[in-house]
Amino acid sequence: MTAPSHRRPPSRIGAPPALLDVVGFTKSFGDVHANTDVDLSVQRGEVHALAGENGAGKSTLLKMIFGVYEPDAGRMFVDGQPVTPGNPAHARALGIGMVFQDLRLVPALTVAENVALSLRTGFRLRMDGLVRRIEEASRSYGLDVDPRAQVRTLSIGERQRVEILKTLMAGARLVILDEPTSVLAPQEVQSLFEVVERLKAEGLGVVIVTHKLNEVRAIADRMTILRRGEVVLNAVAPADYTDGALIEAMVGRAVAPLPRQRRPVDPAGRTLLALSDVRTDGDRGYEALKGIDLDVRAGELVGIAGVAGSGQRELFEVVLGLRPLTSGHVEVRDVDGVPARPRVAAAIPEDPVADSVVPGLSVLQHMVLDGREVPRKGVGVDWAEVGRRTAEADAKVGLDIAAPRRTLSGLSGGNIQRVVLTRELSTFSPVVVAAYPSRGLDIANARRTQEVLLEQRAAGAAVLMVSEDLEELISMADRIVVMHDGHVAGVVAAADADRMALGRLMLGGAA
Amino acid sequence: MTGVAVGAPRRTAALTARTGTAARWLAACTAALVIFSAFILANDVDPLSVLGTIWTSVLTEPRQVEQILVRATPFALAALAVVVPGRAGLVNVGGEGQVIVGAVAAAGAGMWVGADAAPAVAVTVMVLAAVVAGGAWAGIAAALRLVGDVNEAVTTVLLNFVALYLMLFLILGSWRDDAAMGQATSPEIGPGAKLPLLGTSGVHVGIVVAVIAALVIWFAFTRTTWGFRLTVVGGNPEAARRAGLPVTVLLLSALVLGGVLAGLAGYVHLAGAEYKLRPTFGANIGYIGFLASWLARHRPLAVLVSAAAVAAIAITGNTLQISAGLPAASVNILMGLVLVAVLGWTSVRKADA
Amino acid sequence: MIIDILSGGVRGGTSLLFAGLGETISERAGVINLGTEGAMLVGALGGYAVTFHTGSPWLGVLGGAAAGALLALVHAVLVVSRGANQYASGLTLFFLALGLTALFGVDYVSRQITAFTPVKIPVLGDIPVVGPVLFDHDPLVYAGYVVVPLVAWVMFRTRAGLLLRSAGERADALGVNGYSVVAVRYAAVVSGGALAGIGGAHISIAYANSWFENMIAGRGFIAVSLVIFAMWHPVNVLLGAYLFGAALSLASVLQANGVDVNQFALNAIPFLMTLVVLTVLGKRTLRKAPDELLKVLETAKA
Amino acid sequence: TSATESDAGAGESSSGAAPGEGATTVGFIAVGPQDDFGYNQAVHDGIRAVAETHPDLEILEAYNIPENDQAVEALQTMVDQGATVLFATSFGHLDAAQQVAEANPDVAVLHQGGLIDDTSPENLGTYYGTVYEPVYLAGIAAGAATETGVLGFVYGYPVPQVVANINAFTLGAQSVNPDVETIAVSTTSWCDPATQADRAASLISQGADVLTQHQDCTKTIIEAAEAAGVYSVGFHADASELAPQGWLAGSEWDWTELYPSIIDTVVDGDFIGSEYDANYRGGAANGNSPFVPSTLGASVTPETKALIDAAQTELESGWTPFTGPIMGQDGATPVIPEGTALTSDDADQMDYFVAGVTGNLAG
Ligand SMILES: Nc1ncnc2c1ncn2[C@@H]1O[C@H](COP(=O)(O)OP(=O)(O)OP(=O)(O)O)[C@@H](O)[C@H]1O
Ligand SMILES: Nc1ncnc2c1ncn2[C@@H]1O[C@H](COP(=O)(O)OP(=O)(O)OP(=O)(O)O)[C@@H](O)[C@H]1O
Ligand SMILES: [Mg+2]
Ligand SMILES: [Mg+2]
Repeated sequence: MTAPSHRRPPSRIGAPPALLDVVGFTKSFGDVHANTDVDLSVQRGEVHALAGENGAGKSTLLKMIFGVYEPDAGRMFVDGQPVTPGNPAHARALGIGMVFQDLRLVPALTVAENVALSLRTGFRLRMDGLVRRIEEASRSYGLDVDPRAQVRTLSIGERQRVEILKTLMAGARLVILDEPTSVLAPQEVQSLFEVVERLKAEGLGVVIVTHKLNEVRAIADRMTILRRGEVVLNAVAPADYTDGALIEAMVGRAVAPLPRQRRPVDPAGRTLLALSDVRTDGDRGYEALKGIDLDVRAGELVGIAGVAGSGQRELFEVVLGLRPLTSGHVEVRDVDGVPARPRVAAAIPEDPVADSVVPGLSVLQHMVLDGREVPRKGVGVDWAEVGRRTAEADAKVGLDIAAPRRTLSGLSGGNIQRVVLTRELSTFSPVVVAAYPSRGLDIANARRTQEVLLEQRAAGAAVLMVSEDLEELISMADRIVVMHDGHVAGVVAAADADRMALGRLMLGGAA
Repeated sequence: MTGVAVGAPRRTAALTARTGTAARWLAACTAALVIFSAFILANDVDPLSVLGTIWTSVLTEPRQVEQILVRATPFALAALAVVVPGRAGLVNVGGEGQVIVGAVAAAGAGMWVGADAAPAVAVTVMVLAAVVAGGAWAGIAAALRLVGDVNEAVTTVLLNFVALYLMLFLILGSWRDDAAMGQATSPEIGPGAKLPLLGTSGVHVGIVVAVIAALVIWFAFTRTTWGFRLTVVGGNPEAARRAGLPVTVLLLSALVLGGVLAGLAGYVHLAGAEYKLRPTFGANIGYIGFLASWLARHRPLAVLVSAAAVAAIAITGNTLQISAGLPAASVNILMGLVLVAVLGWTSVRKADA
Repeated sequence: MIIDILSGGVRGGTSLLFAGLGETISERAGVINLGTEGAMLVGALGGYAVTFHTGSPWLGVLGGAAAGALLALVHAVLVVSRGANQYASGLTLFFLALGLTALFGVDYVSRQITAFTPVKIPVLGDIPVVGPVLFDHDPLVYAGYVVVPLVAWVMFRTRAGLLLRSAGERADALGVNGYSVVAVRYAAVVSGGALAGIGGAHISIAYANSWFENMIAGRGFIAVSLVIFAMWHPVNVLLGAYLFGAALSLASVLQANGVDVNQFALNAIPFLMTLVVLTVLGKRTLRKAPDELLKVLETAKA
Repeated sequence: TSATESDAGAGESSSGAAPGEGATTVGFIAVGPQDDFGYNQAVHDGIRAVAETHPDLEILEAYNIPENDQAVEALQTMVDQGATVLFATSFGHLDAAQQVAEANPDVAVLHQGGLIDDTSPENLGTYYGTVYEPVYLAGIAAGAATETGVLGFVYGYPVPQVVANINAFTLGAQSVNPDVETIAVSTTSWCDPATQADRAASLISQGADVLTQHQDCTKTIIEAAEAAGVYSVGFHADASELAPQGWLAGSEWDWTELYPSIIDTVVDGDFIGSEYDANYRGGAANGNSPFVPSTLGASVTPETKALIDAAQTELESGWTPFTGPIMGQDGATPVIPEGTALTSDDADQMDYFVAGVTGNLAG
């Protein structure tokens, strides 16, 4: 392991101490070195961007600051005073507030109850008073929320506002936002940034995680870049660096853009995926899809855009036959156009850990869970044959999966994603349904994944893909379908897609 | 359980993990015994002499060991009835009722073929009746689970009581044995239907059935497609669903097979030990089987060991009473404590966040 | 006859009410306790023993609560701290309770106590129908009337309730707000056990006025089922408990009225009724389930 | 019944001695706890009497032994610990007794309450009392005391001895009060106090002003009756202290003479051929009943006492309450025809209620 750091915070003679100084934070989970000797310094009135690839260790660093994890080594100073990162309660007392990547609201409670949870008011919940306080605070920070709404009914953007309001009402002076923009429409990002500007103006410090360079340039005063748990650029001014230089800092090398020259979709091509007036209910009984019509042709890649919770998950589930329809019709066809057996579609699930991983089973055992016939030997599975096929698939897809004997629960998210991608994309499927296919991958593997999907398209598959990254959609898709609140809000040819226009559709406005 | 790296260190790590497990088991069981002794002491009985008596009169006495094996037979089958659904992630707390309906059906079938039926006929018909009835009883819970999403742990418990009243209804009603001088029992099964004893011992062949069942299930779990699929469903039902596995069929088959095994336990207990239904027939076999299954951590072969262990504890109850004047049910303390120790302290687990 | 069934329902349902409320609290925090049967059993003995030694049934109630709480504490340790399977732990505790009460109960089987006696409430008790059904009972029945709104108030109007519900809905939201999920769940499981203990004590010191081995006879399991179809709401628990109490007393009343129904069928009614109600409500109940509990209930999702 | 040629001695016994001869250890099993104010407490009292009369005997006792193969285990464990005389004291222990007797020919096994036949091993005997006789007498007290004419009877399972008791109780009451009705309700358990409380409450609200029972634990019902201000008639044991106001009468077990007497016979090597090696029944007629009337309550009038005494005299002279004609539940069909008097063995097969009993016999 790394030797504990004995460095002090950088002294700035004559200057007041920084709001936050982190020196030499180190943290590992088993074999994974999530943070190695990381420094971070945030001034009052500063917006500090933290960037880095998936798994670079950003969340780990922030959780240590907030006291969720205990660092293996390192020290922390608030207003120049040494503090012991202990638990979130302690961090809150020091004026640190954090909005988590996956948010930490209780969906079954109302906004006001969630706020009450974080404020230390008395034993009795005096809701009316609290509602008034929330309304006041919401006005003064420009964070529009309805205190009486149940969180479950709110959009992700609204939930995020609740989280920010919560930390502010709890008296935060340093607000940590862990990747807040990835689930937001561009307009929502803009209004979030307005809030951030306001906090900055009031002298608060803000740490914001993002790996989108345009966002960094729009909002951050300084930025720190992590790679494989280590700081590669420390508190630099983004303006001093080119995009290419920043990307190289994150990835470790230069990355060429995806080629955009592709054969156009054959207008006479067969429709392999056809949805007409599809309606279905979500898990809690509300209607999640409210009449979707959608056709995808052979050799076409259709991208789905929409803010989280607009029905993308349910759409994929009805296509895969995993969710019963309340009305309408879904047809998945084989290459010859005839309605297909249940599983001709390759599927990259939205949440591979929850939806694909069987803890305790090995990579090899996961490779047969693709819905196709299992090679048999007697009454059992012919594991030798599965092993051969796995080696073949790995060679073909080129995502370099982990050893066949490793158990999946011991793998990182990215490695899990690569196993799933390799399994699903190693053979041709007439229909490919991919949710966030490059999520959790480093840039090289993400690029390879995009290539494989385009290869499937080129081979004549109908590809349906959802991504939170509009750039990815625009660069890969032939058409982009924007979903809002269970409807198709609009369909845009990727060639003339404009981010702001897509964003308006995502939020339910007109293009 | 233990995050082990690939390659060479694997073997040693696995070895340390195993000795570590053994040490934890030893510590857990010792702790249970110590606490149990404290409870006995609180009742003014000398625990050392009690434990001594248990040792000399239960574990070293051949006839008592035979009784332990006889006892262990239905426990093992009832534990397997938990193991199989458990593999699919289902919780079968209904062994109690499934044992009863299995025995009821076997007894009914025995009455149907008549007491003087040829052994082969009687055994075949009774076994069939028992497994069908046990499977069907579990099938009710399975159906409720699949149709209404009702939690099977709860429904199987409730069905236990219904099964008991069903049996009472029969043995106090139309099945009451006229020759039993008014006792609330069914007629004794025919001589040909009784399970033969192994050699000159007092142990009936049911134990062979239990061992074979454990072996078959172990084989099915580790070597068959069905077992693999069941493992997937149990490990992550959503993954199974997305992999196109027939999840409903697998869940149904697992719970029904659990019922079948419990029904078989009922049959074996009827044809090997009790020979007739009585109001207390099979009492606690299902529950103790449930505990034995957890003791074995749902591993089919380990179940044979754990069933013998709980049977030994159960048999000890008599000795406790007779030699120390403690209520027989006191052994449930020991059983409970061992389980508490095993559930809580024999495997490395992360506490809920 | 209807009055008899209803009044029997209230009387016989009171033990289910306390146990059901306790289980509701526990499940609201995300922990199901099949050991409720055991907690009632130790509560029955604890209540009886304390009443015997002190002569005060009120102290007996405390004794029952303490016994139930202690047993539930073991469940909390296993499930919350040690991550053990909730069903296995619950059933284990049931067995532990069977054994403990057999061992420590022998001395109390033939003991006499000054039990709770019915107290007719003046004026209210004289109202036709309502009076005999609701206002001519032992003090613990009346305590039930008070405890339900109290639990509901704590659950929905206080910080303690907020923490409880958060622990059951999204445990990791507690940690980031500086609370300990473990502490909240311990508190919930233990106080749930205490209420189950009071339920058991009601049987031994207010209803049957005796202690006997295994005297709960399945009522704890009914209480657990009850909570599910009460959709984790204290007021529904009250209605459900009285409904089940009525189903239990139905067997008595019909037999005593000479109605020609098979006694075993009558005894199976409460269990069959639970099964039917659970099935009919089915998915509707689960939609109301706390999210963390749902992970436990949906052992394997079909 | 089995062989009477006692001089032939031990039969198949391996040691050549009679079963149980020279016993130094005797074992008892009971189905319930030793102090249940009922059946098992009476067994316990009988065992204490044996301890006094036979101070040199080692006594093994086990309570709460269920009526299934666990009883075999318990008895066998006792044999393994040296017991050569065994008492299985619950009705449902009969099969276990039989099995253990077969497996251990030199052990004398005695079963309380069952009936055996020629096929039973000769080292097995049963003993009991004509239980329904004192119950009939208690019925007289109940019939005389009731004002509503409704008697409540709580029972466990409808086995013949229970049915005979319900009938005898009703017939006794009807002998002084022809219109009396007995409501018989089952708990489907020998002891479930909460259900008992429920049953008692329903009976009382149905107008029953005398409650009696055939349950193993009797306390709950007697206390419920006392609390409700109605009369109670005890069973199994004297529980008059639980109901100082309402106690009328009762019947109780008294094994303190029979147990030592049986043991004496066995130890002397005289078991085979004695009156105990088959179906021994003590009753009013042979003056050796182990089931005797309890003390009458204070409220029983001298007139009623006289009636009870008269009936007792008749019983001693060999009369039985089950003397025909007796009508069945419908009041019209005779269940015991004119001119028929049931023996105690006949009564042990009873599966019908007599006129005046309200209740459902399963089946
Ligand atoms: N609780 C944990 N247990 C084990 N490993 C963990 C844990 N949390 C994070 N890791 C691992 O530590 C590394 C850093 O993860 P971290 O979540 O900090 O990355 P990140 O930069 O926030 O990534 P992302 O952009 O995906 O949010 C990853 O390899 C991750 O798998
Ligand atoms: N608790 C235990 N006591 C004694 N032996 C045990 C115990 N647990 C496991 N064993 C032994 O370990 C071996 C493996 O058990 P088993 O075959 O049940 O596991 P498995 O089915 O291979 O496991 P899995 O279900 O994970 O595939 C058996 O030989 C068994 O005797
Ligand atoms: Mg992160
Ligand atoms: Mg296996």
